[in-house]
Amino acid sequence: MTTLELRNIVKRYKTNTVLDDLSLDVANGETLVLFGPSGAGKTVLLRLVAGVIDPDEGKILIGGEDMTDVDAEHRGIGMAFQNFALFPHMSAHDNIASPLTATRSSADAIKSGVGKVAKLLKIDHVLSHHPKALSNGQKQRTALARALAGSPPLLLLDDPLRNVDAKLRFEMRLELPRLLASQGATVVYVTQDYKEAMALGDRIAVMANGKIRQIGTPEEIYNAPADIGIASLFGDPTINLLDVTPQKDIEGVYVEISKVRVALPGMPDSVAGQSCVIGIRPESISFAKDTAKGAVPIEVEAETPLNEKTVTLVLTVGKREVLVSRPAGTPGPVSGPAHIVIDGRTAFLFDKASGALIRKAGTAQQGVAA
Amino acid sequence: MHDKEKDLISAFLRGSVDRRGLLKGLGTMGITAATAGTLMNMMSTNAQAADFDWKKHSGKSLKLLLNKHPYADAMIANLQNFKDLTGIDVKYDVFPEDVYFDKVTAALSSGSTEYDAFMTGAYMTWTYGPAGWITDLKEWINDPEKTNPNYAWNDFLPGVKNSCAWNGIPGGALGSEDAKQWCIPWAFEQNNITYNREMFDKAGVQVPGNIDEMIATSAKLQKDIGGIYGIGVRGSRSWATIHPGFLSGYANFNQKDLNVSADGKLSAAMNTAESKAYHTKWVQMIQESGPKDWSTYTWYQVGTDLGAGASAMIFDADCLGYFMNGGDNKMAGKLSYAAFTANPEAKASTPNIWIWSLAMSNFSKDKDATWYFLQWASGPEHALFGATKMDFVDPVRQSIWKDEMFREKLNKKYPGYVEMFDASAAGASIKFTPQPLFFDVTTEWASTLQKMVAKEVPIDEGLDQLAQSIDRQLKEAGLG
Amino acid sequence: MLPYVLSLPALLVCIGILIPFVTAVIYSFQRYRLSQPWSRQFNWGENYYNFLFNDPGFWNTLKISLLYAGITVTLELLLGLGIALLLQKRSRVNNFISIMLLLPLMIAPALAALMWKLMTNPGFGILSYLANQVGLQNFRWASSPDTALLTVVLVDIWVYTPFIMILLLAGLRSLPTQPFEAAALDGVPRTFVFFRITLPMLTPYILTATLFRLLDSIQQFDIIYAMTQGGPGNALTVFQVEAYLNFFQSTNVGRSAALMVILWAITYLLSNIFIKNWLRLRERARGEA
Amino acid sequence: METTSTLEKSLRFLALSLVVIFFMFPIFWIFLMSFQTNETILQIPPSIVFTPTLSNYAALITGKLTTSAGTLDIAFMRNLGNSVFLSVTSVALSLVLGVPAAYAFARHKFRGSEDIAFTLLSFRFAPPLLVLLPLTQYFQWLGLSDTYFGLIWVYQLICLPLILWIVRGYFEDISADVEYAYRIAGHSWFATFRKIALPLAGPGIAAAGLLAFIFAWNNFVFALVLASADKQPVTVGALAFVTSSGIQYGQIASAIVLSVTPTLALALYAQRYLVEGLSLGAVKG
Repeated sequence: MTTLELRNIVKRYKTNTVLDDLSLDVANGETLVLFGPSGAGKTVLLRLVAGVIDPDEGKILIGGEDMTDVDAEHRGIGMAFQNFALFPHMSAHDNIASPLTATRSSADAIKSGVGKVAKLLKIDHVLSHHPKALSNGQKQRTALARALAGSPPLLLLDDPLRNVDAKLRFEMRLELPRLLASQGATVVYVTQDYKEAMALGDRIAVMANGKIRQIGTPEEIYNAPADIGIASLFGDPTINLLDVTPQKDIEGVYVEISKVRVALPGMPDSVAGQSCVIGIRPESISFAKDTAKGAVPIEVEAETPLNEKTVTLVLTVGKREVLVSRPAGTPGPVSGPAHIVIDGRTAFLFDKASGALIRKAGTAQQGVAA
Repeated sequence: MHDKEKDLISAFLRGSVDRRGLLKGLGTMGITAATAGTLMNMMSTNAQAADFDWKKHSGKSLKLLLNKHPYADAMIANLQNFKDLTGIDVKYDVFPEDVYFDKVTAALSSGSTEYDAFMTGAYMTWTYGPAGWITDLKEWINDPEKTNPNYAWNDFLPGVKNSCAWNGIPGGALGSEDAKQWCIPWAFEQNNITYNREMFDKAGVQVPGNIDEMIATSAKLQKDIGGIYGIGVRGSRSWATIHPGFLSGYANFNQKDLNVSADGKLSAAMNTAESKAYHTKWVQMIQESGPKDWSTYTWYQVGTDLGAGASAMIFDADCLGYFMNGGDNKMAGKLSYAAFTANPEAKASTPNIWIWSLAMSNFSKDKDATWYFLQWASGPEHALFGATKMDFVDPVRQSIWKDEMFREKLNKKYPGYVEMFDASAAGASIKFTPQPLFFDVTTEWASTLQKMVAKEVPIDEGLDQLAQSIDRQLKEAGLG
Repeated sequence: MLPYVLSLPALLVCIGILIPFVTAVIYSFQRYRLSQPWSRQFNWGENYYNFLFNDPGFWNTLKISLLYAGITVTLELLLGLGIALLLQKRSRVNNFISIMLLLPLMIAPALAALMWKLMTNPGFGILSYLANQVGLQNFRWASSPDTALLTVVLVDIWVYTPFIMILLLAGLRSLPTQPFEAAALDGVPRTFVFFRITLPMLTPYILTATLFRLLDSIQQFDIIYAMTQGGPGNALTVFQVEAYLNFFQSTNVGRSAALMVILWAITYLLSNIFIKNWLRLRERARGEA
Repeated sequence: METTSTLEKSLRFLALSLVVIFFMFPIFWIFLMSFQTNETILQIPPSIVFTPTLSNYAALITGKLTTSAGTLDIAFMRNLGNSVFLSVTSVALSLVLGVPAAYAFARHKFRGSEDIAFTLLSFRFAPPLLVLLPLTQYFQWLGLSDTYFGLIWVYQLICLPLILWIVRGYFEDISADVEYAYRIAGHSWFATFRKIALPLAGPGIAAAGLLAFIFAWNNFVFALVLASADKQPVTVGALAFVTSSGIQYGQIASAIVLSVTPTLALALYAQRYLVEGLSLGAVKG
């Protein structure tokens, strides 16, 4: 276990700034997920920490020690790559053993070390195979085993589940937290899959364009996305975003959707008249009778079952598309006109121009909006 | 060695017994000619040692640059005698003829001190001399301290000797008073006819007496024999095409390559009416009876074809014909030789010659010792050894040509060779004008001939263009 | 630091060669004939000036050199690609044939040319004999101005096509199989597959092979000199033949050096274009991967 | 792949046969000539019927050549030995120098790396003749003329760029992550180069080495100009059969056969690398 601190890291490729004055702290034993779209700079950040590329500016501290100019092999790091990066000319055993051979461990120590981690990852029966002869899942496990074999205090996992099939990914997503916990290492985990991020991360750092947009626990990020971009990255199906202009009356701030009033309790009065985007999670919308309070008339367009949910695409009167989600098995309209009710309490308002979240009055500043 | 034999050979070397007598005498003692040769060499070494301090440079070491050639082989075979005689150690590098002169140019132009002496042709000294790469040997030849009394410089054929001497002035006459002796002739080649006796008999033709007869005879041979061509001459895009038969015939019409004006300026001379007439005939001859792929022909193809019976005669180096009459050549023993006079009005043939010679590198670390080697290698004893025991044709010393054993050897196996030599030796010399652009002029000349034979350009026009281009280059080089 | 350390030894070795190169460039600006050492002097690029305005031979040399390189490289590329496609399938026989096809490359070009000269001799030559049998009675091979270029090109093709073949064969065999399987499943016509999938993927290989061939071909000497010495007439006086004759025979160092500096400039230009494209293509291929 | 029709199969077979005939016939003919004397080689018309003789090989191996002008000593076997020595050492040195440099260019895009790489290549297209005259002079001063060391140095002109540029392609094709993974596992830069990069680029290095070997083997102008007779390669040695008294085709043919044998053996041995090995890269993007 160790800590990781990044101080004002800048990395440029030619004129392109990939990491822009980025700072980050990872606590002892914490699993931090770096989440963001491709090109956000996650992988570059990970490689900077690993020491295979050097930052243009800034410092990298591991366990409080400045490691910026220390070579990769002396940083005490384990890393698993998205493409596995197995050594094609070595057997799985030798692949996994590579961190142990580096420390000149005895042959017995190597053998038992490899055996232990291989057993943990259930690949002890394919240790003599070369990567070519391994299935994708076995490759992925070998890569993980290699990263774990040296019991590194800091573990960097670069989207290790990206290149495996859905079933395997599902299995691993369940298995990984236990595995990581058993290692007791500090982990930085990169992914593009929000569910993975939610499932694995003690905290999630959301990256875009070389900056961290928001950092916080999974709940904080889900419930208070710092901007429209983050809001739409988390959640499946994705959040509904509609252009609105909030109004204000004595009951408080509200917006009108299809001429129906949707109250937004807790919103500051100042937003009235401002161009905004409202974000409504599909699960915050439910079908209702036309008589229900705040019922919005819609036309049901299509319905898709999605695992444990059923997602319905509906059109408002103004032909705006809205997704509605309900637990699978609950009844709902299949086609034709119907009505929905929107829960304004869980809706977000974003400033249209900047995309930033408009916070409810009195709520504490949560996380960091960089 | 028995004393009797010793006495006999000593007597021969003193000149009191002639060669025939020597051979007879040795024969009655049961000694074969081969042994006789060895004996004679040992004796002559002794004789040389008697009147001259051959050991003066004992313990020194020399290195030679040699062409892969029978002459070099003959010298190497006899080299132990030199080492014994002088106590000088001699090393040598032999390079294939195809690349030999490239090697020489590379070695000399870099000022390499590696080689003390090397084989060369006289034409090449027109570059090497002015470039300062080789030494004028006159000073050594004329110094009795350094040259043994038996060397007999005057024994060299004058035409050949003079062809190796030039005053270094572009256009200057070869062998003039102020000429420098750039190299010592070793053996030379006259360009004459070698022909296939069988084919000539079969076609019922005589050896041609002039260029017109040569055209007619070649054509008749080609027609009557079938499957062969009439006459072999070189045709590659190189100076080598110009200097053998072609220039020999050309000179016979008193034509020159370049004119030298009174103020020493050079200009092209190959576009005269006579020259054009000669070119016309030459080109006609190749078109009618030359090798089909003439334009790629150099010495070895000309020779190979004659030896393999693919051609009826050649107008080329006599020694090429000489070599084709032996070995595993199909036509070995069927070849004869004749001098050729291209001009019906000329009295005798005027062969241009190629001279294999020895030159001393200016970068030699010990020129006196090198001269010891040169005078030995070009001396009368080695010349006789080479001529009688090895294939040193054509020897450059008059005394060798008077040698009975040598003449007999030639007459037995090479019918007409001695007569051919006697008929043309007087007129044999280098017919080119010595000047530094020798290779530019001859290469372009050969290229023009190729165009004429391929009918790409008419003779008149081609020669005018050639003259014009050469004049331009001469001017550019500050010679014209 | 490290990369400099790694490439430095290689660089130093080559810089040793750069010094004579610079010396030669200086020569090219001199009036410099070894046989007239007294007239040696700096001449303000007169050698180059003469090429441009005084010397019809130079333009011929330029034309022939480019023509020769263009023809040989194009034909060798097409032929080499064709053979590589024929041998693409992995099998013992194909592997063996591809190695045996390298044989012409292993014979020194100068010696190979000597053998071709014999084989095309009108009397003893097997090729002339065979040509005769098929009715080419008067085919004169390298000795006629009409066919000299063709013949020398033929020998060049014989010697160097294997070089291109082996590079392209390796390239073809390393292409990923999926696109081809997919195309085959979809029933895409094979000419379309070839031009739209195979060729574009093979392009980096083609560029490298072509570059090395082009550089060698425009500098061809051995084959041409051994076959025809630049003749007949001036049919094959390419740069290297001219420069060689100027240097070793005429010992006109200035002109020889100037000729080769121009040759060097041409090759520099050509390879620059090629390498720019090569890098671009590599990058693009990397981006797609 | 789709099934091929009989017609296509026969067309392919025909095309391949033509290719093999075109490229192999001259080789076959040279091979036959190597067992003949000039007498049977120089027949009109040429004939395939002859009594084979081993005299050419005997002459080459014993060093005694009989011509119409007597017996010549030849140093063919020595030339052959020189060729082997020069080519092997030059390629070895090129590999030692070129492979790390190729790795540097492939892995580290440092300032000016492309320019340096291009400069190194440009030596390949400097006409050898251009540098030869000054080189002979400098070698003279440096005492490098007529040394194997000097020759091997100059041979780098042939071998180094070829190796550099082909091997570079292979290194670039190795995923950088594989090497990173090894370093992160705790291995030094050099261990990574040795244990990961070198083995993975091995086939490419072998193939580039073989091509460089062939080009070094075929060169002769450098040794000719810069060294004395005892250091000449087989390419110069074989020209000795173009003698002033005629050309010995039989011996040239057998010299070719002998001189090709080591290279062919090497190529057959490295066959897997040559036709498969290049497949990892050479030029791959």
